[in-house]
Amino acid sequence: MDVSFVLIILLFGAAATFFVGDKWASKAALFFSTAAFAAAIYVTYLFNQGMGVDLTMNWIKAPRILINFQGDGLSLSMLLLTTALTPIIILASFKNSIPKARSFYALIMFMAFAMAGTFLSADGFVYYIFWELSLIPIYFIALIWGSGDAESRRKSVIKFFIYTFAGSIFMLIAFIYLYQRTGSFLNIHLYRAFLTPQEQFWIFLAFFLAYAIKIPIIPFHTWQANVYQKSPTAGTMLLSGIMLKMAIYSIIRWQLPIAPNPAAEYMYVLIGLCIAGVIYGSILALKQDDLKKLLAYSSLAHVGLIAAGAYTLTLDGLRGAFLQMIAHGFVVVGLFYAAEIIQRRYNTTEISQMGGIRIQTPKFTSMFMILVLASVALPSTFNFVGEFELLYSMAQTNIWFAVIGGTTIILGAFYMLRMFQQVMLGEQNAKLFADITFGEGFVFVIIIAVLLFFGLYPKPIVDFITPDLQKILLQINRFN
Amino acid sequence: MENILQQIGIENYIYLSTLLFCIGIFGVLYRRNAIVMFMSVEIMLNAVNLLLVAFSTYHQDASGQVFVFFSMAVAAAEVAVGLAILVAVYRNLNNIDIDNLKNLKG
Amino acid sequence: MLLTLFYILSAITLATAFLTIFSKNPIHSAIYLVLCFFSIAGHYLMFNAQFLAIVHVIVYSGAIMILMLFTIMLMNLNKEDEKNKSMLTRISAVISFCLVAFVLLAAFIKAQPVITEYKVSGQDYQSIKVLGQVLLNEYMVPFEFASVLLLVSMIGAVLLSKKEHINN
Amino acid sequence: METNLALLLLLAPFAGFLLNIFFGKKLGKTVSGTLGTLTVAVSFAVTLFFFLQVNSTKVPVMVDLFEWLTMANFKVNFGFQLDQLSLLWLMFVTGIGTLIHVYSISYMHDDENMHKFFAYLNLFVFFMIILVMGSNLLIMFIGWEGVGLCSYLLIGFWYKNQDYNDAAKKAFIMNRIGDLGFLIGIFIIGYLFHSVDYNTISTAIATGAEVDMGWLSIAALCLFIGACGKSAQIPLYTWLPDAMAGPTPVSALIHAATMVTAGIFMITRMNFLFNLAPDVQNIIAIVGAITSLVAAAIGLVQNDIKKVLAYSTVSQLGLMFLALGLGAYEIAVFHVITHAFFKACLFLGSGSVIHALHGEQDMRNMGGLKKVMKITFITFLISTLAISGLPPFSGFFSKDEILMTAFHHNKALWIIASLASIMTAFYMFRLLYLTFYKSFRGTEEQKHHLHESPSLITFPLIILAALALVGGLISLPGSSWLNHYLAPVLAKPAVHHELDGTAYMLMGLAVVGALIGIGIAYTKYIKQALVPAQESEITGFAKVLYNKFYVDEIYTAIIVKPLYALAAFFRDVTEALFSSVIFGLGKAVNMLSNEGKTIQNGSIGFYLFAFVLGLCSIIVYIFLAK
Repeated sequence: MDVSFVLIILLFGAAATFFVGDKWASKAALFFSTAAFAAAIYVTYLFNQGMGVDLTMNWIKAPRILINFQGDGLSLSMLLLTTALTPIIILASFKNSIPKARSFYALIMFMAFAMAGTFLSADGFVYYIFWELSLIPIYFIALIWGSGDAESRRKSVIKFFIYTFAGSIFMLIAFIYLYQRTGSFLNIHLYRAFLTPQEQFWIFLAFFLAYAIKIPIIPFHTWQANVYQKSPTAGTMLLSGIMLKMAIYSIIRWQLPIAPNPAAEYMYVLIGLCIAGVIYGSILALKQDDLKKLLAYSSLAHVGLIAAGAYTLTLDGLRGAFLQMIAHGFVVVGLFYAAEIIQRRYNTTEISQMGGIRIQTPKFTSMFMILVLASVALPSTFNFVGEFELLYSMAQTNIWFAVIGGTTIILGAFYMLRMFQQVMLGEQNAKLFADITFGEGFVFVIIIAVLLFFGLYPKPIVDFITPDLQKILLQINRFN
Repeated sequence: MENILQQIGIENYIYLSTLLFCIGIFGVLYRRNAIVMFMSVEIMLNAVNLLLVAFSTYHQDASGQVFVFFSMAVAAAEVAVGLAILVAVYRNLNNIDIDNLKNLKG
Repeated sequence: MLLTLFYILSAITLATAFLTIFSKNPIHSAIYLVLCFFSIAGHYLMFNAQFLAIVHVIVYSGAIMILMLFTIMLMNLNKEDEKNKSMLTRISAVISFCLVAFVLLAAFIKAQPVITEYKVSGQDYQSIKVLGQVLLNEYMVPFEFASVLLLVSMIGAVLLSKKEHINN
Repeated sequence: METNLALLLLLAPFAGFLLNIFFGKKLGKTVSGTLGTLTVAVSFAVTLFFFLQVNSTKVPVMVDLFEWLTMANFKVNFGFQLDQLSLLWLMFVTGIGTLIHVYSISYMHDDENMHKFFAYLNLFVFFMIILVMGSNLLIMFIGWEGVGLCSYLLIGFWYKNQDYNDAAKKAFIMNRIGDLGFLIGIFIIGYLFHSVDYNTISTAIATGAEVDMGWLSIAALCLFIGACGKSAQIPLYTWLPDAMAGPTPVSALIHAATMVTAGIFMITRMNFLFNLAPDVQNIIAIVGAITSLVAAAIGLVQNDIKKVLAYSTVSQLGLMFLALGLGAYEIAVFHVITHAFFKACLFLGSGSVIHALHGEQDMRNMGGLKKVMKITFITFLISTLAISGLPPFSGFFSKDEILMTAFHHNKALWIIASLASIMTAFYMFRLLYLTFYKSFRGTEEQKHHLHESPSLITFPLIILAALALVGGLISLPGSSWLNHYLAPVLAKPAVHHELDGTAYMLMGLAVVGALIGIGIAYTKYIKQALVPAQESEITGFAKVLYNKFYVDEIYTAIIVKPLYALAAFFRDVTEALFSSVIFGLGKAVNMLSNEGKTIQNGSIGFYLFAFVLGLCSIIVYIFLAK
């Protein structure tokens, strides 16, 4: 059994979901995504037992392209994140009555497939195909099932599509150039390519454009808030929970090891840009009237910090980036789910129309509160672990990075608590708010359990990813 | 069997075909009558055919001549379809001046 | 002797090709082109490629040119009706002519010959028998495809030139 | 065994939290309250056990549970350290915690969310125990932020009122500013020492490891910023008075006795580090002294009974920081303990008063409660005497030690601290007189309902008053049990003052100062029977004081407002700008393609010409350009 098994389940699940019809689609999707999660766990177990879980197959002879799915600590942890979040996201959409449900759930499954493929592919070309493939389902999800005025939605979704696609093209060019140089798309071969600093600079830049748009790093973020606001919450969750992580994962997996020189040379610029995003996103989040937009900007801030950590080129930074990716994946899905629950009941995401919810719904309030706290990285939540390592790595680079980047814990608390106050607290809202049902609470409980457990005991994940991060670090430092 | 190229030389054939080819190009660009342009294309094709045959002899290999057969087949097909199109065009426009065929411009 | 023959044939070829283009009347063009094709057939004969020469005459002079003449007559194009060409057209045509000639010749001159001496293998390589074997062994699939192509073009030509019934 | 007991000590309040949050509503108010109290009492009992053990064996109890964080150059264990310092803190955290839980059973009985209140209180105690017990800075940081969270939850306990929520939010955010400092300090320490364990660091320093002194000082400064946030020192003190929005037991427990002393605990914990950074110590001393003076000055004119106590707390914390800055850690700890007793008592007493007056907090509407609320009055009086620094009450000893140290160190600091003490005596007695003396100034209806509080409320008051009375015994001048007890955890020997003429003169001066303060209060509020004026009538410097030096307004004007303005600017201008650049790119492509469209002009001649040109260039590139 190898990692491709998970992919096959996801792909098959997508097809099956489509064919069982609208009525059973959500259940089928849930079943197959859970099965994929179970398979991912089993594969991880095998990997931990020391068995190989890689799959290598020839695909095209000239140019030499292999289908090579590689399971190591990094890709498997991201695979687990993807397959764990997919059922949660599907479960989160259960209560909504979705028109054309079978297409909707099939697209979610297909997206999970594409993203998992991106994480697993070791061949640059196949990786690129999966990378672009993941764009297609989210495009349709946002376009067809999104909210708000159709014309403006179409505009922002197309902007998102073209924007990210344009960035990725540069990555493809970089890959083709690398192929010219090395005769292979395989990452281990690309790592070994001895490129001149000049070449590295251009390749780094090409990768950077692709990833900076996807992450996004300012000033490439303009697609984000609108798409988050307008796509259905499941789409937003997919985007913010997993898809952004694809880019950061790719930074660590592809960009840094292949072209480490510019990363070291322009480290201050890169980290500065990322931190600027942190501050910018945080301040923007202070004055948002739309709950989902606010969360989008908070996501911008958090992800900026993760990218900054990755660009410090230290073990702490890379590890922190990984931990925080997982933590942020869960917490952001949880937060958007909370927004979704409010939207279900109040039919709006305008913050000004909320308030006075806490008095009606103690359970929901508690869950939401815990998620807010996790998002502001309260110690003993998983986010703190990640954020601590990230900030520590930045402090090692330059203490001011940590100080300025660290303002996120102040500003984060500021906008999150402000949001919480305006959304939840105050005198009872005139509109009724039914407390969450068991199914809704279940999603929260899973997320919170993950956040708290790994917040107190992150060692399993740390031990799982550290050896492979060290290998990556070895590649990054190969020119010194 | 002797090789004719020993007496004439491959260069001469190259120059001949090049000139013929250029005449074809000139014709295509110079004329506006679609049928004459077709003829120019045929001249170009023949220039190539001639060179193929010359090199077939040069290498003492039949492949060059086989290619000429194929190019003839293609030329025949091309002319058949092309003339059919011209007939259709003529039926609609009552002339075949290619300057009138600009409907596809952007 | 052969060289003289070559020069004569070449002169005919080039001259008729020029006349094809410069004749104002399309019918004259067609006639000159037929002459041109015949001279090229003569070249083929000089190469001792009789079969090819015959096929060439049959296909080009016999089939293609007749088809063209038919079309010209069908359209009543036997009179000069080409408008005055603009200066731009002329200049671009001349430029193209010179440019292509220059570039091609430069490329040929710069090229290194593969074989320095003309060899005579002594083997038969261009008789009908050999060509038939090559065509049906080595080039079997392209040969079949050529036939398919011809079939398709035939159908296409018929369809295209068929008169459409606009009001059904 | 020790591990299990330590876990029991830690997890008992957490169990209380879980039970209360999940089943509190079903259990009913009394059961829920009792449960909450009992769990803390269990912690107290275990603490007592450890306290006695460590006091006799002198060997700290170390508990390592598991590896928590893994960094490239150091690891952080989830471990606990029960030594003299942490046990001392635990003693009064759980002890006073238990008393305040008892008090709350009665005080909060009318609140519909009482089970939540107890849950939060238990959670607070849990985090406070983590803070105190942790064996390294990061575990302390868990507790540090955890108590901040509980403080947030409890200040905003009456969440329907958005002002209270604002206060809660403000407290959390201001604390977070300090927390960032703390975190940076931890980073630097981790970087310098490859560890954040107290023991490892202190050993490294004791054995003279090579460390960059400059970075060390910066680390100490950062930690101090953290302490500033938590312990409400200038410039981060403004949240504490606002935090009085929470229920009174919360103010007593969190914002007087325990949480706000976390900063002092941390600096004492890291005393070996601060000893190496004399500059930072000077800063601490100056900040502490100025805070105590400023807060006391503001306290002079406040009319809200809890606000007065809040500013008094800030002022007293300032004194403690002064002591820390002077290197007299044991004295600071001493004052923390005595302050915990009398300030908790004062807050609970004020709570009793507020309870009796059904939520009235303005002293102008009180008065004459002496007759009705005898126990409250007596305990309040004892605590007021203690905080004013009159012998033989506990506050006298601790405050006097601080003043004496300051005197030996720097006369200016001594003058500032003494002034603050005089002011303290004045405003505390002003509070006492306005509340309990003369006749009642409230409405008739309130007067009708006046009553002494039930025994569950008075019982903690009595105990705390008793402790405030005798608390000074633990560190009498000359023969100090506390100094002796704390010696193992302090890197420097305790400051020792000879009981000579100077010492007695200073004591005398302090007492005289306090008496002057009391005297002024007596003349104003008993003899002349003045009642503080309405807001509109306050003028001059008093108005500045009444408005707390306009610090809140200044902060709003220079930080909050610009931040919002920036946010609006980003939202409306920069975002549009970024967007327009991107759209501009799109438009540029569009324009280019519009231009390029004209190339496709439909003229076959032109196409062919282009084709020929292209062909030529290809040939040139392939065959000729080499």
